[in-house]
Amino acid sequence: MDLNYGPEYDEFREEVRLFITENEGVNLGGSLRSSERIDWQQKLIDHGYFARSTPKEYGGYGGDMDIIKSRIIAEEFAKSPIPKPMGGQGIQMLVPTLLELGSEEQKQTYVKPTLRGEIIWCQGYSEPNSGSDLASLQTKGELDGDEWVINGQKTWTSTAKFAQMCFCLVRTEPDAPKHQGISYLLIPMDSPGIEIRPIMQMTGTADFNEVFFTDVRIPATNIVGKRGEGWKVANATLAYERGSLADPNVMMNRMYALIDLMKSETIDGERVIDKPAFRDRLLRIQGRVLALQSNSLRILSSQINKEQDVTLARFILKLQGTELRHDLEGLAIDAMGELGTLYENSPLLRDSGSWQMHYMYFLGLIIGGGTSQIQKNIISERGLGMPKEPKVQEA
Amino acid sequence: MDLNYGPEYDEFREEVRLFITENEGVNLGGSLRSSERIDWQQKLIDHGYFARSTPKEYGGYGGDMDIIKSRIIAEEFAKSPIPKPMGGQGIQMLVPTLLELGSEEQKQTYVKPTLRGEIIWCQGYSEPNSGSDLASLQTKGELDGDEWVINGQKTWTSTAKFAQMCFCLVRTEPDAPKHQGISYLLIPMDSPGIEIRPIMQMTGTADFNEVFFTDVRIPATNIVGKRGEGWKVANATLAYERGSLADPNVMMNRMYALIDLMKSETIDGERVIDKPAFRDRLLRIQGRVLALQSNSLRILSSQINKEQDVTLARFILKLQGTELRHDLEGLAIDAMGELGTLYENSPLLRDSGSWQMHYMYFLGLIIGGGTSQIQKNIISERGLGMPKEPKVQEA
Amino acid sequence: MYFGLSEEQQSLENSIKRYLEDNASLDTIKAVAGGDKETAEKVHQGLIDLGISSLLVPEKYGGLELDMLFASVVSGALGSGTAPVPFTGTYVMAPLALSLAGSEVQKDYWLPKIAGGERIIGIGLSEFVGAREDTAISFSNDTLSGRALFIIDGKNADAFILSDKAGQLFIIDADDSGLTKIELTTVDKTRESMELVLKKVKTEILPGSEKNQDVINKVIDAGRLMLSADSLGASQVMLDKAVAYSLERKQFGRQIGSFQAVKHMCAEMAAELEPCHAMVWHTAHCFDHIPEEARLMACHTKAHVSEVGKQVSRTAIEVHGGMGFTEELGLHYWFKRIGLNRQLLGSPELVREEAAKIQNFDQSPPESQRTKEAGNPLLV
Amino acid sequence: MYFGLSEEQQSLENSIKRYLEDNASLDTIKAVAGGDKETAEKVHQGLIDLGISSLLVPEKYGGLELDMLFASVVSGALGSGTAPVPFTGTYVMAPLALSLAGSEVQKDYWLPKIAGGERIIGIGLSEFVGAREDTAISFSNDTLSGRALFIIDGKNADAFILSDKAGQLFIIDADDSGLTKIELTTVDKTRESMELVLKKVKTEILPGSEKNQDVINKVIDAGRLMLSADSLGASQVMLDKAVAYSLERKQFGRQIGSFQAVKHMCAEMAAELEPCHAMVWHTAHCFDHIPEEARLMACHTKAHVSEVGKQVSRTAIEVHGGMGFTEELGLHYWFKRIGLNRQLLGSPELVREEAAKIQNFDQSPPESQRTKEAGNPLLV
Repeated sequence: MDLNYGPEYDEFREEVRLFITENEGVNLGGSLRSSERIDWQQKLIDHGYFARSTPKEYGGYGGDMDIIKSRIIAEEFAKSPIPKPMGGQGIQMLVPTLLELGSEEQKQTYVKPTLRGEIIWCQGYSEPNSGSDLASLQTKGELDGDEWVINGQKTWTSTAKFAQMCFCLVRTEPDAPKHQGISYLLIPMDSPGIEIRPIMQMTGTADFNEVFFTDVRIPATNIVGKRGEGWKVANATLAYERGSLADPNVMMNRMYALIDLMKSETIDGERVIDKPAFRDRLLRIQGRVLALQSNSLRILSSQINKEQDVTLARFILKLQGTELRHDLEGLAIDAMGELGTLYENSPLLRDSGSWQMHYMYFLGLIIGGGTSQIQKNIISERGLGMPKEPKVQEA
Repeated sequence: MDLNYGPEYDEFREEVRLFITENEGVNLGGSLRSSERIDWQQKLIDHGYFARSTPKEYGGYGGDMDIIKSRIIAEEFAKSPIPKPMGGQGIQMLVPTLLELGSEEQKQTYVKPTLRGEIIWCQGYSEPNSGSDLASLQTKGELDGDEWVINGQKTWTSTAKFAQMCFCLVRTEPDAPKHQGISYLLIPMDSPGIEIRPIMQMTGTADFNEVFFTDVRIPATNIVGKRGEGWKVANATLAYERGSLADPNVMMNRMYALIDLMKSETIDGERVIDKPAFRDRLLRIQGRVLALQSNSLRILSSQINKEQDVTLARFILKLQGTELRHDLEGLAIDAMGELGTLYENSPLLRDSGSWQMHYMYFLGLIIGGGTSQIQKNIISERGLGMPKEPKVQEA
Repeated sequence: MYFGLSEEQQSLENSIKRYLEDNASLDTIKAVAGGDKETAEKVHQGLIDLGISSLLVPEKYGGLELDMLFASVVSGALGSGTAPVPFTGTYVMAPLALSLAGSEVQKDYWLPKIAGGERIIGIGLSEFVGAREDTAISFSNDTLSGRALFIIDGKNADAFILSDKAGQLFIIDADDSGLTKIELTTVDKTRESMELVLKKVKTEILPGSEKNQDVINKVIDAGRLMLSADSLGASQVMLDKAVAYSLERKQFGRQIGSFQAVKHMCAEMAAELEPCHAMVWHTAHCFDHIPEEARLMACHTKAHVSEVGKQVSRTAIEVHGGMGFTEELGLHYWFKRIGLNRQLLGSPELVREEAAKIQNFDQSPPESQRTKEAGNPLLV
Repeated sequence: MYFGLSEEQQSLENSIKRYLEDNASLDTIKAVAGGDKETAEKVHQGLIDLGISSLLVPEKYGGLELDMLFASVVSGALGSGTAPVPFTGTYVMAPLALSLAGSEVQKDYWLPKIAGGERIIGIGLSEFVGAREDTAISFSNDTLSGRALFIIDGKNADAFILSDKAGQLFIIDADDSGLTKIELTTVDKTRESMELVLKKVKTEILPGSEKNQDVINKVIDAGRLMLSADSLGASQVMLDKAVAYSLERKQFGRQIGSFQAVKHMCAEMAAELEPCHAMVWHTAHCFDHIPEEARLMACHTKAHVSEVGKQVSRTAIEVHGGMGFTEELGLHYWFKRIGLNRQLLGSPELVREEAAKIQNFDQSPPESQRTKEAGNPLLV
């Protein structure tokens, strides 16, 4: 066991801190694709603070994969008010997919502008009738000469309104078994025939959209992998998405914020944290947070030390992380009592309403990206070796 | 809403109290079938405090069914140290079954001595490979002339060691569908070929047994209902067993005992009940107990007022009752801390070790008589109208 | 002995539910949540016509003089439909406070107007239950000063009933020049919340509450019971919707309601919810007929139903999958209503602590010889 | 950076597990639980030969001078097999107390004998953690008097280390004429418990603990960590057994492990248990290398693993159905071991309260500006 990163990394941390201090005043303007933001992305890439291990030829920094440096960067950026590198599904899911399975032309065309924030992507996976059973998706793609013609509907598509491109699962081989009939297509969002309708959520915001495709035509070459291999292409990145929903560093920050909240809120003049029934709930949450944080150290270690097997430790992340966050935010609401129900721009609102927002948002995350029930199926089947749901006789 | 029983019942209560006062010194001796105990059962029957609505000709009191009087009797007996009427599976399950479906001769032969405590019964339902899936039972009964010949094994048979008779589910029609191949047989426990082996449990006691049948021969007439109808015969009484595992009056008594315990146990001189984290747990339990008690009043009311539909209120009883009792007993253990782990005849033992005993025993009851998973199947299917588990394709 | 609702109670429940189905569909709720006050007022008036304003007002003041079980039934029905109308404060707590502690003049003036649906009285007792920030109301020289948060049914109120820390009740006019009203926005858009800032606002005490906490306690008990019934009504609807959705929605070629995981989620909700119905009735009955048990039952009902409601409202949304999270399906109106009820008049931890005080846990010695029960329960 | 067990640690874990499989099968456990002391002693001796007694003793006293991570690994392996041997008290807490606070003479005398497995030292700190009944130990005139409950590893002990309420540590001889030993019977028959009654028992203080609670706190941290590791080892075995049983057992023509309800019960156990492994390692690492975080981590680990263990031990028995409840299958040995560990050195509520004190929740103001995080997290 060794939790030291070593002197090389201490130096690196100093370097990152210096960069942050030098750039503290940076202002990116309001809009998503402002030139200031694109310049900032590029600056981060140039310093190796973003897209660190992506090859230079595709617009990355071209350094070695170094988990610890990545972690140091993440930690130092998290502590500072400096703008974080851009995230989103294009960067987190599409770029790794293209680098692994895309054609040379696709890598050349898309990776660099995506990393620079010039192209924003959205994900076209779920459909109204294909949620947990994603592979049953029905959006149809037919080859007509050298173009795909796409018809159908996607849903739960975040960022569709800002996106220039969509990476999309489409059924192109209707006669093949359901997992083998899907292709992974890249669709420009300004193609004629695309209509976007926002989905208003319980949080009061519309973070997701329905996207309708009517005779949308894209070049036949806009496919990643072969026809019918879309399920395989998508699956690597799905796994990534699941893990990223429950970052333990964010969890720790929220826990400290909760402790502060409970120290400052009072009931009849007594601090909530001094009320033992609330305090005991806080401590239960804290114990769970610490356990997950230790778990994440183990996962980090496995990225550095490839021989470590952390299969189960990974499989449980999404289930545990989202449920714990929901519980944590819920405790904050109880700690505030009636004040905890305030929302939007209400007078007396605490912390911009973030507790309620996250309480609901994490209920959404318990569901999204594979519900807790799907997670438990995965844990039991792939983690514990228990049987899959048996095939049901047709009635 | 009317929770008064009315003046007729107040009088009845007085009468019961008088009886109890007059009989406070009664001593039944140690053994189960002592003549004192049999006399006591008879005395209770004669006064209508037991077997109240069973017809006189079968040894009962021959009164009308009166739920309120039954409840008054139960309440008053529960409050006093006087010996309770005998219970057990013969009285609770076999007698109602015979009264409904038995032949005249069976009623004449068995009901009265069972009520008097002269015949103790055991139940032969579960088998090692037929637990939750009871209807898959394999103990075989073949008709040989005018005798059934029984071979096989039963398990989880309580009271087998004291019992004179066993009511038993046996597969007599091996070619029929599984639910239609079972018969309900009455087997004398002194028949040659019966072997009993106690099952030692985690509580340290052996409340159950395995019973082995090897060429056990009983008269062909010892069948209740027709051949192949045993599943139907058994099912009415199974429902009864499930409800009886979670008596809310007993629950209330245990809760008061828990409150007393938490008032008398101390940590560093401070009463456990004054420690808010423990107190809050107690109050959560108390809330659940009160909810279940209200639920049981509703069920009681439905027995008097037949038009009340309490289907769901009944289905949830076993699940809620056993889990709540397990939690309640578990809180007592935590309240005592290390002292809560004491058992058997240890020095410093509290309350004869009953908290640990019941903590484990109710874990057994969560499992026995239809596991919590089976209960949830029943609630969802029969209470909420959700589909049964679909038939699985043979692999 | 009969434990359950009477025919009249069931019929009142049904008529309110039917009214809400016909006049306060989800689209209406959405409109009201979006600010459509006219529609809200129409729904409110329709419910007044059904009698919700006169339920608890004594007959001599023009009311129906019904009991708390009736009121619970109404509150449950309103919760079922997340009805965007005042009720707990103005039609339960206010008439109760006035009936129990008002002077003859106060009763003569207010009760008929409440019964007739002509006046709204907001209720602000949060500072007595557990004051947040530095809020407090103090009385001197026939005036009230201070701050009060989370007035129940404060919107459009003609008057407010507030309490000082000693639990004495006061009534003030909503138009007093010393009074500032600040609208608070909570997650629950079906009801409105408000802060009051008072600077020497003219007031009258409800004389029966002077140096007597029995009245305020009873008013709070009633309020907690109403909030519990409301949450229970809402929770039951969420369960019903979850079951219905699970039978409609197919994934993997099956109704999702045929998956054991979904069945058990629904079974667990039902197992928790079903006893809550009996508990709410029981508490109402105690309020009406067994007053010595009413406070403990009211505290426990508030806490227990709030906990169950929290779990049910979350699980019901989970059963709906992504759709459960949408404005379109609107499940969140029920979720948020249960969420606000949980905090009003004391969150579960606070109310349980009060239940402990009621039972004198802090003082009393063990009461009884403990049960010595042990051994083999199989033969007993 | 490497977060995990070293090869040596894994190999030690495996060798202890293998030894227990070969020499302390369930039948052996049953025999020991039934009173077979000879077998218990044989198993104990075998484990001494594998090094459990010398783990923490410094090399200069003949020990292996390994760290707390090694000790956790051993404790987990012992819990896996519900090994009926002393460990936490005599081979972890005692050598630690002596190393940290013993005089040279005490160390020279005791440590080599502990390392060699020649002496057992029982540990009685329950009165410092939270005294039950009227127990207390007081020191005067070089003697100890009072009562101490739930001595860890007290059976066959040659000496005891006890503490007064100030947390000073004392060692006494087990044969002192002022000492009465009373055997306590707990549910867990794999280990033994004891009460001590002391009447002016001759004693020596461990001088480093004089007016210094750092030592006793560290000893308790180590004890709590060992109990957590033991419970975790036992819980993991219960889960493994449940999964295995669910694949063997058939009902309704299917492996019960193919039912979603059973799968999800196992998944929930795994989801709770898996992070506990990392948590135990992490706490051990803090103990060894980041002492300022060790106490908080030890408290939280004890409480959290106890809660998870309680849930897992119950659920694993449920998965086994009726068989889970039998002596024959013997699952209850693990269940009860986890049950006793939960209470030793502080039950979860007590230990969490201690975690709050360590963090000065009772005094300190909010430390940081709270995160203002809100809005759309999708693009960040």
